[in-house]
Amino acid sequence: MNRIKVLLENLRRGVVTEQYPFKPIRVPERLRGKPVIDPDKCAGCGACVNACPPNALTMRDDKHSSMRFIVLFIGRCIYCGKCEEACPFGAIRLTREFELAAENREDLYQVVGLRLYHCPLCGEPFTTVRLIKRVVEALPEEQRAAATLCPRCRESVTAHYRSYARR
Amino acid sequence: MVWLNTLYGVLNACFILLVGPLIDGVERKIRARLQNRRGPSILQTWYDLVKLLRKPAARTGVPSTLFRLSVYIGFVNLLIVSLFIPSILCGGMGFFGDLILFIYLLSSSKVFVLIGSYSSGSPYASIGSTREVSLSMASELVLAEIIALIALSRSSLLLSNVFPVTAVLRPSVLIGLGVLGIIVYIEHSRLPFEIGEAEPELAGGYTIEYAGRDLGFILWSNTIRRTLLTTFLIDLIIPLDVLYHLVIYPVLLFSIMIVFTAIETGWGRLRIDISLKYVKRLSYVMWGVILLALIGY
Amino acid sequence: MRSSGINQVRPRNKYELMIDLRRFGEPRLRGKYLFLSRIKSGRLRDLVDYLHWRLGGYYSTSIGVDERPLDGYFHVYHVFVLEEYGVYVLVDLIADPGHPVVESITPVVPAANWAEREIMDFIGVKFRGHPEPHRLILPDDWPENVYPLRKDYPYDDKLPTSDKIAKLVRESSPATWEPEAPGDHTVIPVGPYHPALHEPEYFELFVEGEKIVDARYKGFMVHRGIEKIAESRLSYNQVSFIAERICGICGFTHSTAYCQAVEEAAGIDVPERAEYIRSILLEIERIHSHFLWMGVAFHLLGYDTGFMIMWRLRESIMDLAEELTGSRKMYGANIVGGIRDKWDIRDDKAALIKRMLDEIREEYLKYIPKIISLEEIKKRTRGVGVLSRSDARKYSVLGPHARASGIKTDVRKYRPYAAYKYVNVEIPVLDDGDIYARMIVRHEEILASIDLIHRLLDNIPKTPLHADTSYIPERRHGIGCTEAPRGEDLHFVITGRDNKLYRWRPRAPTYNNLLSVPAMLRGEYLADAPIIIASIDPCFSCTDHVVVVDLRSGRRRPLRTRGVVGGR
Amino acid sequence: MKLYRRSLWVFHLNSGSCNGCDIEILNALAPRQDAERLGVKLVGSPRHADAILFTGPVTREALPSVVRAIQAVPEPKIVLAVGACACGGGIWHDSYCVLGGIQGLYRVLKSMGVAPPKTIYVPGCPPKPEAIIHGIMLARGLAGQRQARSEYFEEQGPAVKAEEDLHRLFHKCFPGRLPPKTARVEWGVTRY
Repeated sequence: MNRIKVLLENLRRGVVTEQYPFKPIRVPERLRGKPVIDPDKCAGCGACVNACPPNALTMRDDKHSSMRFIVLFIGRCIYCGKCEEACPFGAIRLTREFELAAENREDLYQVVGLRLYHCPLCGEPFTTVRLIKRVVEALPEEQRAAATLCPRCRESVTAHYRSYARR
Repeated sequence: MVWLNTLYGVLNACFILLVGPLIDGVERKIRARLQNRRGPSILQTWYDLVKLLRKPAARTGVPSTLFRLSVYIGFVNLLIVSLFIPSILCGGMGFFGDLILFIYLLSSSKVFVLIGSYSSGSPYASIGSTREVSLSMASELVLAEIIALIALSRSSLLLSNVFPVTAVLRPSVLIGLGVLGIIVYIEHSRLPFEIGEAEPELAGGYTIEYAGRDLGFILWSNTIRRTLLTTFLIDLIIPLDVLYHLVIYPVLLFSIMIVFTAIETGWGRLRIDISLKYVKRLSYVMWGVILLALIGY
Repeated sequence: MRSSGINQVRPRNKYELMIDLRRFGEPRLRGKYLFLSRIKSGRLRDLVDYLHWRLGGYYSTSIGVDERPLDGYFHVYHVFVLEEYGVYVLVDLIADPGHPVVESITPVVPAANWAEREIMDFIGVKFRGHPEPHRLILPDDWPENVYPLRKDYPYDDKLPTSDKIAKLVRESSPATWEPEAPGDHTVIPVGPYHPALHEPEYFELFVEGEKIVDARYKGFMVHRGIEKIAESRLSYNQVSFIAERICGICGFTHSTAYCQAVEEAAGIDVPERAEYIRSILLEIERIHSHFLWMGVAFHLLGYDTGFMIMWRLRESIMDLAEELTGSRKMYGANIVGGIRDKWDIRDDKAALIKRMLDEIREEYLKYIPKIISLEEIKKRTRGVGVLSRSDARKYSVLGPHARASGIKTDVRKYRPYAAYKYVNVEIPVLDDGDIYARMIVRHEEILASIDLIHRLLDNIPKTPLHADTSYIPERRHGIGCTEAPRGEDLHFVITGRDNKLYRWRPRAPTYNNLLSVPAMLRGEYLADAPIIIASIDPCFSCTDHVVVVDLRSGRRRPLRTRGVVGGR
Repeated sequence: MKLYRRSLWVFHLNSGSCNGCDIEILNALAPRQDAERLGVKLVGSPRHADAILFTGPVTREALPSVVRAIQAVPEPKIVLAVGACACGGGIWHDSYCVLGGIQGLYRVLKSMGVAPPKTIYVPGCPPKPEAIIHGIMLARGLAGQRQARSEYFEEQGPAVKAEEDLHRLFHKCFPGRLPPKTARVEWGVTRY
């Protein structure tokens, strides 16, 4: 009789099926869904790229067009949220979006292209204009100029000036 | 009268062809509801069938003619049965000895598919069909015994004469009907006796190598087979009367199938040896019942 | 064997043990780890015999490490767990890079067979006296003398797969679909794609009619090179995510074991609150895993209604996990030193957990007694797939599988970690050793876990969530153990520089449990094979970077892919 | 595809996945999501299938069986690459022992002269059962695609001006007296 009791218990509970594709489901507050880069906030520093375990976030500098590309491939993302933690500008965050199916692999990419900044001394591109601008704005007046140099030049310039000071 | 019977037969066959998958759809809905699911539309089995029939059969690598033809032979066998079994209309292309032909065609339809599947050489298919054959051989023996009992009780081998067997209310007939109910259930290959396909064990068992259209016909045959068996059971119970068949028959057909589904939902799968034991026991019971009928009860 | 006065006395504690082991080599004790290096020549097998068969310890696993960049040698560590003394004994063998050969311990401890072969595959250290020195894990078309876990091998080297394709074209005719049958038996392949397994694994069953004569397991389909990626590309905190992806069912227990191993190595004290949260999530994972197993078991028994009920109940657990961690399955909460900030369980969440768990328990208890008393469920589980206590010892099975065979074992109780130090863990033990017993053990564990979560939530302290991990010393060894839903899960690490691991070796419980499957299958019905295989709750993806096979002793043959399997 | 509007039978093909996606696929058939109501059925034989739910990063060892199983599915077929591993190789994408998801598999298929079938990508690690259902509906043309490629390229004008401003700032503070030009250096993390 247990056989019947189980079925009766089931009938008492009724249908639990959701209406999903026709009606949206309840999504929990914390759901870690699709990561989205806010291109206005992103400065192209690459912190997220370093933090990303599966290399879903990659970075490429193109000297020809003088652009830095931050490429987010959602198809490889494991939704760990490391990028969100790493981003100093709060530019990348995980949304609650989960319906990411796409017919085309290309649809799974988000590309953010930012202008490269060239060192005023050596002329080499080493980071983005936006990042340097933000760094400069955040620094006290007297340190600003040094921040506009690439690390290598900054080192040699400081060494140069130190040698002046010693003289 | 011959042409009228032919017309009746054809109409009956059409009815069986159409209603088989529909009943399966209803069953799926019921099963889903018993498992707290919403379940597919009751036309779902029809949708599946239409899709399968539209797909090419893709018989790559399984070139045997037997493999290809057996499905259709089985299907045609069932079609012939549905021509002379009274279902929605109480008439059909009856002839002497059709009672024997009924059981012969019914079992051969299955055996053909199983042989065809066996010829594919896939190990799952061979195990699935071996299991299915051993079970259906056992259960068809019981079916034959029941038919012998019926023929004995109504002293005829003509289907139109033996229906309904309830006209002679003897203990032996009543027990026989009860056993027939169980055998119909087993022949439906429902859980716990669904061991030939056994999805989790044999990946579809005897159907494993069939695809597209072939598979569609196998599934269609299975639903028709189920419906025919149930129809036979009902024919033995209700009077051979136009009104009864037009009204009571469909109601009974659906309710029997629904009851069977509900039973099935509550069961797990038995192992082949345990299932065979059950069926053998039924067979012994039937021998007793035939003896009972012979001495006049 | 020589005998002396010291030999007769059993050491009473780890210090005495250390002195005792001086007979064999140079012991060095550091916390829980007793390193034994410079083994005196010819004494290795005596030592292993002593540790494994006489001191009440057991062989756990072996790890091969390419330490040529550090000290110029290959190292092989055999790990023995001595619960009585509270130590892990690490027998440290050194192999010269020019002639990398060490003595095999497999003749003494058969359980080491596969671990040693794995080292032969990956590091290229040969084992003298190994009974079957054949390739184990790497694919058939892998070139000789290329050892992926050597430090000079790049992790992202993609060897061309051309051989494989050629073979495919050759074998694409269906005539070779079936493996040859050995002798008179029919061979039934279970897998690689079999609805019972849901993972690409491959068992071959030799049957006579419906009876199974013998079974053979062939795996390695899920070898993904986890260890190499972790050692090459990822930083300490990134590895916990790849560890989680060792297994999609019990991932969190892997990441916890990994973090514990690094914390052990670096001497980091995890704050109490983080320990509690880890334990709570681990128990949630255990409940979901057991529900999942129950559902699958019922499905394999043909009782789909049971499957649907179990998975419906499990859905609430998944909701709970999603609510707490943001993902149904990959919790992503662990970092070395504690728990990530966002994964804190606040009071409102605690109330939610309690409420939901109570609902689940109530409903679960309504169903389960009725379901397990069903006739066909009983008939097909009672007395089927029996593993006796002695066999269980022989194969050294773990987790619920061992507990169903009457062995009292549970890392949570006997080597407590995380918050299990602060609460009492009840472990159900049954003696029958059949599938039914395994089902009951898991049933009891679901209820025990729900209770445990309640107690953990009541006592959760207010401390920070993670410790400072800015300094992780180099070249430290650590072992992290957790009780996964399937049994003891052991992770071994050696720390490295540049925020990276030097070596990481996870060992999943299915590794040991799989050994017992062929023994359980012999003489059973073919129809019962899926449920018997599933009754150990196999998790092939866990096991497969390191895989175990049991072949009947004496059978020596390299493993091949399906299609060319010969006789015995 | 019109043929599969009302009915779609799927075969689950695991090429070395961690189980997460596989369990979520089963989950899509459990009472809560009940994919059967949408005409989806999980079948045990690839010959019965219309679509393949493909999971895992394709390990070298599983490759032959995977190729065989894919070829056993009759045309027309749809492949749903479920999960991060299948879509892009996941966290193991560059390991020595995997082919890097379905793209790697298609490269092998192409070299064998087989055209890759229609493919739907369902990202997630693992994707929620609802996401899988959404993918299935998308494959059958019953649901719209939500995900779209997004691109942003910073405008040249303001950026160049800002750069010039910064350079001016530098030259204002360090007028003349600069060290000789340093050697060309590569700076910045460059990862593919």
